[in-house]
Amino acid sequence: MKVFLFCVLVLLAILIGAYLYRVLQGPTIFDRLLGHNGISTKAIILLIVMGIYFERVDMFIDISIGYALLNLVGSLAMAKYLEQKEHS
Amino acid sequence: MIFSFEIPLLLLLLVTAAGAILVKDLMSAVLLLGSYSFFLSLVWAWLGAVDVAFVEAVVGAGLGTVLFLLTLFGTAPKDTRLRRPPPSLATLIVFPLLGVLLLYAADDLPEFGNPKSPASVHISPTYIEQSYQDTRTPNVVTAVLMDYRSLDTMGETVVIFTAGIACALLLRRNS
Amino acid sequence: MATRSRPVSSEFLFFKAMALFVFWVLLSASFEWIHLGLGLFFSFIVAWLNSGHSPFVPKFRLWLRILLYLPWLFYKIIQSSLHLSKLILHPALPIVPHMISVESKLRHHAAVVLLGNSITLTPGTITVEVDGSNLIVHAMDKNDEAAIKQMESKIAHIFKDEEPDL
Amino acid sequence: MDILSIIFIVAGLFFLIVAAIGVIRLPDMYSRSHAVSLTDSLGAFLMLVGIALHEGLSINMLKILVVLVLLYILNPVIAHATVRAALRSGLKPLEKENS
Repeated sequence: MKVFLFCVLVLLAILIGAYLYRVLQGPTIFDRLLGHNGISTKAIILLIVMGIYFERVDMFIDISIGYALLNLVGSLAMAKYLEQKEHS
Repeated sequence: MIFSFEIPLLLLLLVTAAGAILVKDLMSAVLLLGSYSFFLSLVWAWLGAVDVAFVEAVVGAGLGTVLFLLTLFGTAPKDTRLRRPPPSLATLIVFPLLGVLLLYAADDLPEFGNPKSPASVHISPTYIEQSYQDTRTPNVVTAVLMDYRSLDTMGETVVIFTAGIACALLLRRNS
Repeated sequence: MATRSRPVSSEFLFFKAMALFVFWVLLSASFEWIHLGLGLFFSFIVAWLNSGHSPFVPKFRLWLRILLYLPWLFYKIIQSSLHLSKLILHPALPIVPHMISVESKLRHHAAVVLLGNSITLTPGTITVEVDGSNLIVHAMDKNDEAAIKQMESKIAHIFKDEEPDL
Repeated sequence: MDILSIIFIVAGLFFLIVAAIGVIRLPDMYSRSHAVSLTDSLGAFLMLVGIALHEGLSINMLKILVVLVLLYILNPVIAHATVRAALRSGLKPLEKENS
Protein backbone atom coordinates (compact mmCIF):
# COMPACT_ATOMS: atom_id res chain seq x y z
CA MET A 1 0.00 0.00 0.00
CA LYS A 2 2.85 2.38 0.85
CA VAL A 3 4.50 1.83 -2.52
CA PHE A 4 1.21 2.29 -4.31
CA LEU A 5 0.54 5.57 -2.51
CA PHE A 6 4.04 6.75 -3.37
CA CYS A 7 3.40 6.00 -7.04
CA VAL A 8 0.12 7.94 -6.80
CA LEU A 9 2.01 10.90 -5.33
CA VAL A 10 4.60 10.93 -8.11
CA LEU A 11 1.90 10.56 -10.77
CA LEU A 12 -0.03 13.49 -9.29
CA ALA A 13 3.14 15.59 -9.37
CA ILE A 14 3.59 14.74 -13.04
CA LEU A 15 -0.04 15.70 -13.72
CA ILE A 16 0.58 19.01 -11.97
CA GLY A 17 3.44 19.43 -14.41
CA ALA A 18 1.00 19.03 -17.30
CA TYR A 19 -1.19 21.80 -15.88
CA LEU A 20 1.91 23.90 -15.26
CA TYR A 21 2.71 23.62 -18.95
CA ARG A 22 -0.67 25.19 -19.63
CA VAL A 23 -0.01 27.95 -17.09
CA LEU A 24 3.36 28.78 -18.60
CA GLN A 25 2.38 28.38 -22.22
CA GLY A 26 -1.27 29.44 -22.32
CA PRO A 27 -1.97 31.82 -25.17
CA THR A 28 -4.43 33.90 -23.14
CA ILE A 29 -4.52 34.85 -19.50
CA PHE A 30 -7.66 32.77 -19.02
CA ASP A 31 -5.80 29.62 -19.94
CA ARG A 32 -3.34 30.42 -17.21
CA LEU A 33 -6.14 30.98 -14.73
CA LEU A 34 -7.69 27.67 -15.73
CA GLY A 35 -4.40 25.86 -15.27
CA HIS A 36 -4.03 27.47 -11.87
CA ASN A 37 -7.46 26.17 -10.82
CA GLY A 38 -6.53 22.69 -12.01
CA ILE A 39 -3.27 22.85 -10.08
CA SER A 40 -5.04 23.77 -6.88
CA THR A 41 -7.51 20.91 -7.18
CA LYS A 42 -4.60 18.52 -7.71
CA ALA A 43 -2.80 20.08 -4.74
CA ILE A 44 -5.80 19.40 -2.51
CA ILE A 45 -5.87 15.75 -3.56
CA LEU A 46 -2.09 15.51 -3.27
CA LEU A 47 -2.21 16.79 0.30
CA ILE A 48 -4.77 14.20 1.35
CA VAL A 49 -2.81 11.39 -0.31
CA MET A 50 0.27 12.69 1.50
CA GLY A 51 -1.63 12.50 4.77
CA ILE A 52 -2.57 8.89 4.08
CA TYR A 53 1.02 8.13 3.15
CA PHE A 54 2.30 9.47 6.47
CA GLU A 55 -0.74 8.01 8.31
CA ARG A 56 -1.41 11.43 9.81
CA VAL A 57 -4.59 12.43 7.97
CA ASP A 58 -5.83 14.58 10.85
CA MET A 59 -3.05 17.12 10.29
CA PHE A 60 -3.17 17.28 6.52
CA ILE A 61 -6.91 17.34 6.00
CA ASP A 62 -7.26 20.75 7.66
CA ILE A 63 -4.80 22.34 5.28
CA SER A 64 -6.63 20.87 2.34
CA ILE A 65 -9.94 22.34 3.55
CA GLY A 66 -8.14 25.66 3.89
CA TYR A 67 -6.77 25.30 0.36
CA ALA A 68 -10.21 24.60 -1.04
CA LEU A 69 -11.65 27.75 0.55
CA LEU A 70 -8.68 30.00 -0.28
CA ASN A 71 -8.59 28.85 -3.85
CA LEU A 72 -12.14 30.15 -4.22
CA VAL A 73 -11.21 33.60 -2.91
CA GLY A 74 -8.11 33.93 -5.05
CA SER A 75 -9.70 32.69 -8.24
CA LEU A 76 -12.84 34.79 -7.81
CA ALA A 77 -10.75 37.90 -7.21
CA MET A 78 -8.69 37.10 -10.28
CA ALA A 79 -11.75 36.52 -12.48
CA LYS A 80 -13.39 39.69 -11.20
CA TYR A 81 -10.28 41.70 -11.90
CA LEU A 82 -10.04 40.41 -15.44
CA GLU A 83 -13.72 41.17 -16.01
CA GLN A 84 -13.43 44.75 -14.76
CA LYS A 85 -10.23 45.43 -16.61
CA GLU A 86 -11.83 44.95 -19.97
CA HIS A 87 -14.88 47.03 -19.11
CA SER A 88 -13.07 50.17 -18.03
CA MET B 1 12.36 6.49 -0.53
CA ILE B 2 11.00 9.28 1.60
CA PHE B 3 13.27 11.95 0.21
CA SER B 4 12.96 11.20 -3.45
CA PHE B 5 9.49 12.75 -3.69
CA GLU B 6 11.03 16.15 -3.00
CA ILE B 7 12.69 16.11 -6.38
CA PRO B 8 9.51 16.52 -8.47
CA LEU B 9 8.19 19.14 -6.05
CA LEU B 10 11.42 21.12 -6.20
CA LEU B 11 11.47 20.81 -9.99
CA LEU B 12 7.96 22.23 -10.14
CA LEU B 13 9.05 25.06 -7.82
CA LEU B 14 12.04 25.88 -10.01
CA VAL B 15 9.98 25.88 -13.20
CA THR B 16 7.33 28.10 -11.62
CA ALA B 17 9.87 30.56 -10.25
CA ALA B 18 11.67 30.79 -13.57
CA GLY B 19 8.33 31.24 -15.31
CA ALA B 20 7.31 34.02 -12.93
CA ILE B 21 10.49 35.88 -13.81
CA LEU B 22 10.44 35.25 -17.53
CA VAL B 23 6.75 35.69 -18.30
CA LYS B 24 5.73 38.71 -20.36
CA ASP B 25 2.60 39.80 -18.51
CA LEU B 26 2.13 41.16 -15.00
CA MET B 27 -1.10 39.20 -14.42
CA SER B 28 0.56 35.95 -15.39
CA ALA B 29 3.40 36.69 -13.02
CA VAL B 30 0.89 37.11 -10.18
CA LEU B 31 -0.78 33.82 -11.11
CA LEU B 32 2.54 32.02 -11.25
CA LEU B 33 3.48 33.39 -7.85
CA GLY B 34 0.23 31.93 -6.51
CA SER B 35 1.14 28.54 -7.95
CA TYR B 36 4.62 28.94 -6.49
CA SER B 37 3.13 29.37 -3.02
CA PHE B 38 1.01 26.26 -3.53
CA PHE B 39 4.06 24.20 -4.39
CA LEU B 40 6.11 25.67 -1.58
CA SER B 41 3.42 24.79 0.91
CA LEU B 42 3.30 21.27 -0.55
CA VAL B 43 7.02 21.05 0.20
CA TRP B 44 6.42 22.24 3.76
CA ALA B 45 3.66 19.70 4.20
CA TRP B 46 5.93 16.97 2.89
CA LEU B 47 8.55 17.96 5.46
CA GLY B 48 5.94 17.65 8.20
CA ALA B 49 5.65 21.34 9.05
CA VAL B 50 1.89 21.50 8.74
CA ASP B 51 1.46 24.95 10.26
CA VAL B 52 4.09 26.51 8.07
CA ALA B 53 2.34 24.95 5.11
CA PHE B 54 -0.98 26.37 6.25
CA VAL B 55 0.46 29.86 6.73
CA GLU B 56 2.18 29.65 3.36
CA ALA B 57 -1.11 28.69 1.73
CA VAL B 58 -3.05 31.45 3.49
CA VAL B 59 -0.50 34.22 3.02
CA GLY B 60 1.12 33.25 -0.24
CA ALA B 61 -1.68 31.76 -2.27
CA GLY B 62 -4.64 33.58 -0.73
CA LEU B 63 -3.70 36.96 0.68
CA GLY B 64 -0.63 37.54 -1.47
CA THR B 65 -2.50 36.96 -4.69
CA VAL B 66 -5.43 39.10 -3.62
CA LEU B 67 -3.16 41.93 -2.43
CA PHE B 68 -1.21 41.92 -5.69
CA LEU B 69 -4.49 42.01 -7.54
CA LEU B 70 -5.79 44.88 -5.45
CA THR B 71 -2.62 46.79 -6.27
CA LEU B 72 -3.31 46.16 -9.93
CA PHE B 73 -6.94 47.25 -9.39
CA GLY B 74 -5.82 50.43 -7.67
CA THR B 75 -3.16 51.50 -10.09
CA ALA B 76 -5.21 50.47 -13.15
CA PRO B 77 -2.35 50.33 -15.62
CA LYS B 78 -3.37 50.50 -19.22
CA ASP B 79 -0.75 47.98 -20.17
CA THR B 80 0.40 45.28 -17.79
CA ARG B 81 3.10 44.04 -20.12
CA LEU B 82 6.54 43.76 -18.58
CA ARG B 83 9.44 45.33 -20.42
CA ARG B 84 12.77 44.22 -19.18
CA PRO B 85 16.10 45.34 -20.58
CA PRO B 86 18.67 42.65 -21.28
CA PRO B 87 20.91 41.98 -18.27
CA SER B 88 24.11 43.97 -18.06
CA LEU B 89 27.56 42.44 -18.21
CA ALA B 90 28.14 42.88 -14.48
CA THR B 91 24.98 40.91 -13.69
CA LEU B 92 26.04 38.14 -16.01
CA ILE B 93 29.38 37.87 -14.25
CA VAL B 94 28.43 38.45 -10.61
CA PHE B 95 25.40 36.23 -10.26
CA PRO B 96 26.85 32.98 -11.63
CA LEU B 97 29.87 33.57 -9.42
CA LEU B 98 27.62 34.07 -6.42
CA GLY B 99 25.72 30.91 -7.31
CA VAL B 100 28.93 28.87 -7.56
CA LEU B 101 30.08 30.28 -4.23
CA LEU B 102 26.81 29.37 -2.52
CA LEU B 103 26.86 25.86 -3.96
CA TYR B 104 30.44 25.49 -2.75
CA ALA B 105 29.42 26.62 0.73
CA ALA B 106 26.38 24.33 0.73
CA ASP B 107 28.70 21.39 0.25
CA ASP B 108 30.02 21.88 3.80
CA LEU B 109 26.58 21.90 5.41
CA PRO B 110 25.61 18.74 7.29
CA GLU B 111 23.60 16.32 5.24
CA PHE B 112 19.83 16.63 5.30
CA GLY B 113 18.42 14.46 8.07
CA ASN B 114 21.88 13.60 9.42
CA PRO B 115 21.42 12.60 13.09
CA LYS B 116 24.93 13.82 14.03
CA SER B 117 24.53 17.37 12.70
CA PRO B 118 24.72 20.17 15.31
CA ALA B 119 21.06 21.07 14.92
CA SER B 120 19.99 17.52 15.70
CA VAL B 121 22.12 16.97 18.80
CA HIS B 122 21.84 20.34 20.50
CA ILE B 123 18.24 21.19 21.29
CA SER B 124 16.04 19.04 19.08
CA PRO B 125 16.07 15.99 21.41
CA THR B 126 14.67 18.15 24.21
CA TYR B 127 11.85 19.33 22.03
CA ILE B 128 11.14 15.86 20.71
CA GLU B 129 11.12 14.28 24.16
CA GLN B 130 9.30 16.96 26.14
CA SER B 131 7.01 18.82 23.79
CA TYR B 132 4.09 16.47 24.25
CA GLN B 133 4.32 16.57 28.05
CA ASP B 134 4.70 20.34 27.99
CA THR B 135 2.05 21.35 25.50
CA ARG B 136 -0.20 18.39 24.61
CA THR B 137 0.25 19.20 20.92
CA PRO B 138 0.67 16.13 18.74
CA ASN B 139 2.97 17.75 16.17
CA VAL B 140 6.47 18.85 17.22
CA VAL B 141 6.74 21.63 14.66
CA THR B 142 3.40 23.00 15.78
CA ALA B 143 4.50 22.79 19.41
CA VAL B 144 7.66 24.79 18.68
CA LEU B 145 5.85 27.36 16.57
CA MET B 146 2.67 27.81 18.53
CA ASP B 147 3.79 27.13 22.11
CA TYR B 148 7.49 27.71 22.65
CA ARG B 149 7.62 30.64 20.27
CA SER B 150 4.04 31.73 20.60
CA LEU B 151 4.69 35.45 21.11
CA ASP B 152 6.68 35.60 17.88
CA THR B 153 3.94 33.71 16.07
CA MET B 154 1.33 36.02 17.55
CA GLY B 155 3.12 38.99 16.00
CA GLU B 156 3.07 37.25 12.63
CA THR B 157 -0.60 36.43 13.06
CA VAL B 158 -1.37 40.09 13.80
CA VAL B 159 0.35 41.02 10.54
CA ILE B 160 -1.70 38.47 8.63
CA PHE B 161 -4.87 39.62 10.34
CA THR B 162 -4.16 43.25 9.44
CA ALA B 163 -3.56 42.29 5.83
CA GLY B 164 -6.84 40.38 5.83
CA ILE B 165 -8.77 43.33 7.22
CA ALA B 166 -7.17 45.65 4.66
CA CYS B 167 -8.18 43.21 1.93
CA ALA B 168 -11.77 43.09 3.14
CA LEU B 169 -12.02 46.88 3.35
CA LEU B 170 -10.58 47.43 -0.10
CA LEU B 171 -12.79 44.75 -1.64
CA ARG B 172 -15.87 46.27 -0.04
CA ARG B 173 -15.11 49.67 -1.50
CA ASN B 174 -14.75 48.18 -4.94
CA SER B 175 -18.02 46.30 -4.96
CA MET C 1 -23.70 48.33 4.51
CA ALA C 2 -25.77 48.52 1.41
CA THR C 3 -26.67 44.86 1.45
CA ARG C 4 -28.68 44.93 4.66
CA SER C 5 -31.91 46.15 3.20
CA ARG C 6 -33.89 42.95 3.49
CA PRO C 7 -35.29 42.02 6.89
CA VAL C 8 -33.24 39.46 8.76
CA SER C 9 -35.34 36.44 9.61
CA SER C 10 -34.34 34.87 12.88
CA GLU C 11 -35.03 31.43 11.50
CA PHE C 12 -32.54 31.97 8.71
CA LEU C 13 -29.98 33.28 11.19
CA PHE C 14 -30.42 30.17 13.28
CA PHE C 15 -29.95 27.81 10.32
CA LYS C 16 -26.84 29.62 9.19
CA ALA C 17 -25.35 29.61 12.66
CA MET C 18 -26.08 25.90 13.02
CA ALA C 19 -24.40 25.11 9.69
CA LEU C 20 -21.35 27.11 10.74
CA PHE C 21 -21.33 25.35 14.10
CA VAL C 22 -21.36 21.91 12.48
CA PHE C 23 -18.43 23.03 10.35
CA TRP C 24 -16.61 24.22 13.48
CA VAL C 25 -17.13 20.90 15.23
CA LEU C 26 -15.85 19.04 12.19
CA LEU C 27 -12.74 21.20 12.02
CA SER C 28 -11.87 21.21 15.70
CA ALA C 29 -12.90 17.57 16.28
CA SER C 30 -12.91 18.09 20.03
CA PHE C 31 -15.92 17.93 22.30
CA GLU C 32 -14.68 19.90 25.28
CA TRP C 33 -17.15 22.40 26.68
CA ILE C 34 -15.00 25.45 26.15
CA HIS C 35 -14.43 24.62 22.48
CA LEU C 36 -18.10 23.94 21.86
CA GLY C 37 -19.13 27.14 23.63
CA LEU C 38 -16.64 29.27 21.73
CA GLY C 39 -17.76 27.66 18.49
CA LEU C 40 -21.40 28.39 19.19
CA PHE C 41 -20.62 31.99 20.12
CA PHE C 42 -18.54 32.65 17.03
CA SER C 43 -21.00 30.93 14.70
CA PHE C 44 -23.75 33.23 15.87
CA ILE C 45 -21.47 36.27 15.56
CA VAL C 46 -20.46 35.35 12.01
CA ALA C 47 -24.02 34.52 11.01
CA TRP C 48 -25.21 37.85 12.38
CA LEU C 49 -22.46 39.78 10.61
CA ASN C 50 -23.29 38.13 7.30
CA SER C 51 -27.05 38.13 7.67
CA GLY C 52 -27.62 40.63 4.87
CA HIS C 53 -27.46 38.25 1.96
CA SER C 54 -29.98 35.68 0.88
CA PRO C 55 -33.18 35.19 2.85
CA PHE C 56 -33.76 31.83 1.20
CA VAL C 57 -34.70 29.14 3.72
CA PRO C 58 -35.30 25.80 2.01
CA LYS C 59 -38.06 23.73 3.48
CA PHE C 60 -37.48 20.19 4.59
CA ARG C 61 -39.48 18.77 1.66
CA LEU C 62 -37.27 20.69 -0.72
CA TRP C 63 -34.10 19.31 0.84
CA LEU C 64 -35.47 15.83 0.47
CA ARG C 65 -36.20 16.36 -3.21
CA ILE C 66 -32.75 17.83 -3.81
CA LEU C 67 -31.20 14.82 -2.08
CA LEU C 68 -33.19 12.54 -4.35
CA TYR C 69 -32.05 14.57 -7.35
CA LEU C 70 -28.34 14.16 -6.54
CA PRO C 71 -27.99 10.45 -7.48
CA TRP C 72 -29.54 11.13 -10.87
CA LEU C 73 -27.11 14.03 -11.35
CA PHE C 74 -24.27 11.75 -10.39
CA TYR C 75 -25.39 9.16 -12.93
CA LYS C 76 -25.38 11.91 -15.56
CA ILE C 77 -21.90 12.99 -14.48
CA ILE C 78 -20.51 9.47 -14.90
CA GLN C 79 -22.20 9.05 -18.26
CA SER C 80 -20.95 12.29 -19.70
CA SER C 81 -17.49 11.85 -18.16
CA LEU C 82 -17.07 8.59 -20.01
CA HIS C 83 -18.32 10.22 -23.18
CA LEU C 84 -15.96 13.18 -22.83
CA SER C 85 -13.02 10.89 -22.04
CA LYS C 86 -13.77 9.01 -25.25
CA LEU C 87 -13.82 12.30 -27.16
CA ILE C 88 -10.52 13.47 -25.67
CA LEU C 89 -8.70 10.19 -26.20
CA HIS C 90 -10.00 9.82 -29.75
CA PRO C 91 -7.10 10.47 -32.12
CA ALA C 92 -9.14 12.70 -34.43
CA LEU C 93 -10.57 14.83 -31.57
CA PRO C 94 -14.19 14.82 -32.85
CA ILE C 95 -15.50 17.66 -30.69
CA VAL C 96 -18.15 20.14 -31.77
CA PRO C 97 -17.71 23.17 -29.49
CA HIS C 98 -20.69 25.48 -29.72
CA MET C 99 -22.80 27.83 -27.65
CA ILE C 100 -26.35 27.00 -26.61
CA SER C 101 -28.67 29.64 -25.27
CA VAL C 102 -31.08 28.08 -22.79
CA GLU C 103 -34.24 29.98 -21.90
CA SER C 104 -35.37 28.17 -18.83
CA LYS C 105 -38.78 28.50 -17.24
CA LEU C 106 -37.43 28.47 -13.71
CA ARG C 107 -38.63 31.28 -11.49
CA HIS C 108 -36.38 30.94 -8.44
CA HIS C 109 -32.91 32.21 -7.73
CA ALA C 110 -32.05 28.95 -5.99
CA ALA C 111 -33.38 26.90 -8.90
CA VAL C 112 -31.28 28.82 -11.41
CA VAL C 113 -28.25 28.42 -9.16
CA LEU C 114 -28.88 24.68 -8.92
CA LEU C 115 -29.33 24.39 -12.68
CA GLY C 116 -26.17 26.35 -13.44
CA ASN C 117 -24.18 24.37 -10.92
CA SER C 118 -25.45 21.06 -12.30
CA ILE C 119 -24.65 22.11 -15.86
CA THR C 120 -21.13 23.10 -14.90
CA LEU C 121 -20.59 19.94 -12.87
CA THR C 122 -21.55 17.77 -15.81
CA PRO C 123 -18.44 17.44 -17.96
CA GLY C 124 -19.01 18.60 -21.50
CA THR C 125 -21.23 21.53 -20.65
CA ILE C 126 -20.32 24.69 -18.79
CA THR C 127 -22.46 27.69 -17.86
CA VAL C 128 -20.93 30.79 -19.38
CA GLU C 129 -23.39 33.54 -18.60
CA VAL C 130 -26.53 33.88 -16.48
CA ASP C 131 -29.06 36.63 -16.98
CA GLY C 132 -32.24 36.24 -14.98
CA SER C 133 -33.38 32.76 -15.87
CA ASN C 134 -31.64 32.62 -19.24
CA LEU C 135 -28.36 30.79 -19.43
CA ILE C 136 -25.70 30.64 -22.10
CA VAL C 137 -24.02 27.27 -22.12
CA HIS C 138 -20.86 26.18 -23.88
CA ALA C 139 -21.15 22.55 -24.95
CA MET C 140 -18.77 20.08 -26.51
CA ASP C 141 -21.19 17.71 -28.17
CA LYS C 142 -24.39 17.91 -30.15
CA ASN C 143 -26.50 15.81 -27.78
CA ASP C 144 -25.98 18.03 -24.78
CA GLU C 145 -29.01 20.23 -25.37
CA ALA C 146 -31.44 17.40 -24.69
CA ALA C 147 -29.65 16.56 -21.45
CA ILE C 148 -29.94 20.17 -20.30
CA LYS C 149 -33.69 20.18 -21.08
CA GLN C 150 -34.10 17.01 -19.04
CA MET C 151 -32.14 18.53 -16.15
CA GLU C 152 -34.26 21.66 -16.26
CA SER C 153 -37.52 19.75 -16.09
CA LYS C 154 -36.21 17.78 -13.09
CA ILE C 155 -35.31 21.00 -11.29
CA ALA C 156 -38.66 22.56 -12.18
CA HIS C 157 -40.28 19.52 -10.58
CA ILE C 158 -38.23 20.06 -7.41
CA PHE C 159 -39.29 23.69 -7.10
CA LYS C 160 -42.90 23.33 -8.22
CA ASP C 161 -44.44 24.15 -4.82
CA GLU C 162 -42.42 27.25 -4.00
CA GLU C 163 -43.32 30.87 -4.33
CA PRO C 164 -41.61 32.36 -7.40
CA ASP C 165 -39.17 35.10 -6.48
CA LEU C 166 -37.47 35.98 -9.74
CA MET D 1 -11.18 -2.92 1.83
CA ASP D 2 -7.71 -2.09 0.54
CA ILE D 3 -8.44 -3.67 -2.83
CA LEU D 4 -11.63 -1.64 -3.19
CA SER D 5 -9.89 1.60 -2.34
CA ILE D 6 -7.07 0.83 -4.78
CA ILE D 7 -9.65 0.23 -7.50
CA PHE D 8 -11.31 3.56 -6.74
CA ILE D 9 -8.01 5.45 -6.65
CA VAL D 10 -6.85 3.94 -9.94
CA ALA D 11 -10.15 4.83 -11.60
CA GLY D 12 -9.82 8.38 -10.29
CA LEU D 13 -6.26 8.57 -11.58
CA PHE D 14 -7.47 7.46 -14.99
CA PHE D 15 -9.87 10.41 -15.17
CA LEU D 16 -7.21 12.79 -13.86
CA ILE D 17 -4.80 11.64 -16.57
CA VAL D 18 -7.48 12.00 -19.25
CA ALA D 19 -8.20 15.51 -18.03
CA ALA D 20 -4.51 16.44 -18.10
CA ILE D 21 -4.25 15.13 -21.64
CA GLY D 22 -7.32 17.16 -22.52
CA VAL D 23 -5.89 20.32 -20.96
CA ILE D 24 -2.82 19.98 -23.15
CA ARG D 25 -4.57 18.76 -26.27
CA LEU D 26 -7.83 20.66 -26.68
CA PRO D 27 -7.76 23.63 -29.02
CA ASP D 28 -9.30 26.61 -27.22
CA MET D 29 -9.87 27.95 -23.74
CA TYR D 30 -13.56 27.07 -23.47
CA SER D 31 -12.97 23.43 -24.35
CA ARG D 32 -10.07 23.22 -21.93
CA SER D 33 -12.34 24.35 -19.14
CA HIS D 34 -14.44 21.23 -19.82
CA ALA D 35 -11.39 19.09 -19.21
CA VAL D 36 -10.75 20.81 -15.89
CA SER D 37 -14.35 20.28 -14.83
CA LEU D 38 -13.97 16.60 -15.77
CA THR D 39 -11.20 16.27 -13.22
CA ASP D 40 -13.03 18.13 -10.56
CA SER D 41 -16.25 16.24 -10.76
CA LEU D 42 -15.40 12.62 -11.37
CA GLY D 43 -11.65 12.21 -10.88
CA ALA D 44 -11.56 13.98 -7.54
CA PHE D 45 -14.71 12.16 -6.44
CA LEU D 46 -13.31 8.72 -7.16
CA MET D 47 -9.94 9.48 -5.61
CA LEU D 48 -11.40 10.96 -2.45
CA VAL D 49 -13.88 8.11 -2.04
CA GLY D 50 -11.04 5.64 -2.42
CA ILE D 51 -9.02 7.46 0.22
CA ALA D 52 -12.01 7.67 2.55
CA LEU D 53 -12.56 3.92 2.19
CA HIS D 54 -8.95 3.32 3.07
CA GLU D 55 -9.25 5.57 6.09
CA GLY D 56 -12.25 3.74 7.50
CA LEU D 57 -15.05 5.13 9.60
CA SER D 58 -13.72 8.02 11.67
CA ILE D 59 -13.79 11.79 11.90
CA ASN D 60 -11.08 11.95 9.26
CA MET D 61 -13.37 10.21 6.80
CA LEU D 62 -16.03 12.81 7.57
CA LYS D 63 -13.52 15.57 6.92
CA ILE D 64 -12.55 14.00 3.60
CA LEU D 65 -16.22 14.00 2.67
CA VAL D 66 -16.39 17.68 3.69
CA VAL D 67 -13.52 18.40 1.29
CA LEU D 68 -15.47 16.53 -1.39
CA VAL D 69 -18.63 18.57 -0.78
CA LEU D 70 -16.60 21.78 -0.81
CA LEU D 71 -15.02 20.78 -4.11
CA TYR D 72 -18.43 20.03 -5.57
CA ILE D 73 -19.90 23.34 -4.46
CA LEU D 74 -16.93 25.63 -5.10
CA ASN D 75 -15.36 24.31 -8.28
CA PRO D 76 -18.35 25.02 -10.55
CA VAL D 77 -18.39 28.56 -9.16
CA ILE D 78 -14.72 29.04 -10.03
CA ALA D 79 -15.10 27.49 -13.48
CA HIS D 80 -18.14 29.65 -14.19
CA ALA D 81 -16.37 32.81 -13.01
CA THR D 82 -13.35 32.10 -15.19
CA VAL D 83 -15.38 31.36 -18.29
CA ARG D 84 -17.65 34.35 -17.75
CA ALA D 85 -14.65 36.64 -17.39
CA ALA D 86 -13.30 35.21 -20.64
CA LEU D 87 -16.60 35.78 -22.45
CA ARG D 88 -17.11 39.28 -21.10
CA SER D 89 -13.61 40.35 -21.99
CA GLY D 90 -14.33 39.35 -25.55
CA LEU D 91 -12.53 36.06 -26.07
CA LYS D 92 -14.27 34.39 -28.97
CA PRO D 93 -15.05 30.70 -28.60
CA LEU D 94 -13.88 28.44 -31.35
CA GLU D 95 -16.89 27.38 -33.40
CA LYS D 96 -16.30 24.26 -35.41
CA GLU D 97 -18.76 23.37 -38.14
CA ASN D 98 -20.13 19.87 -38.32
CA SER D 99 -18.11 18.00 -40.84
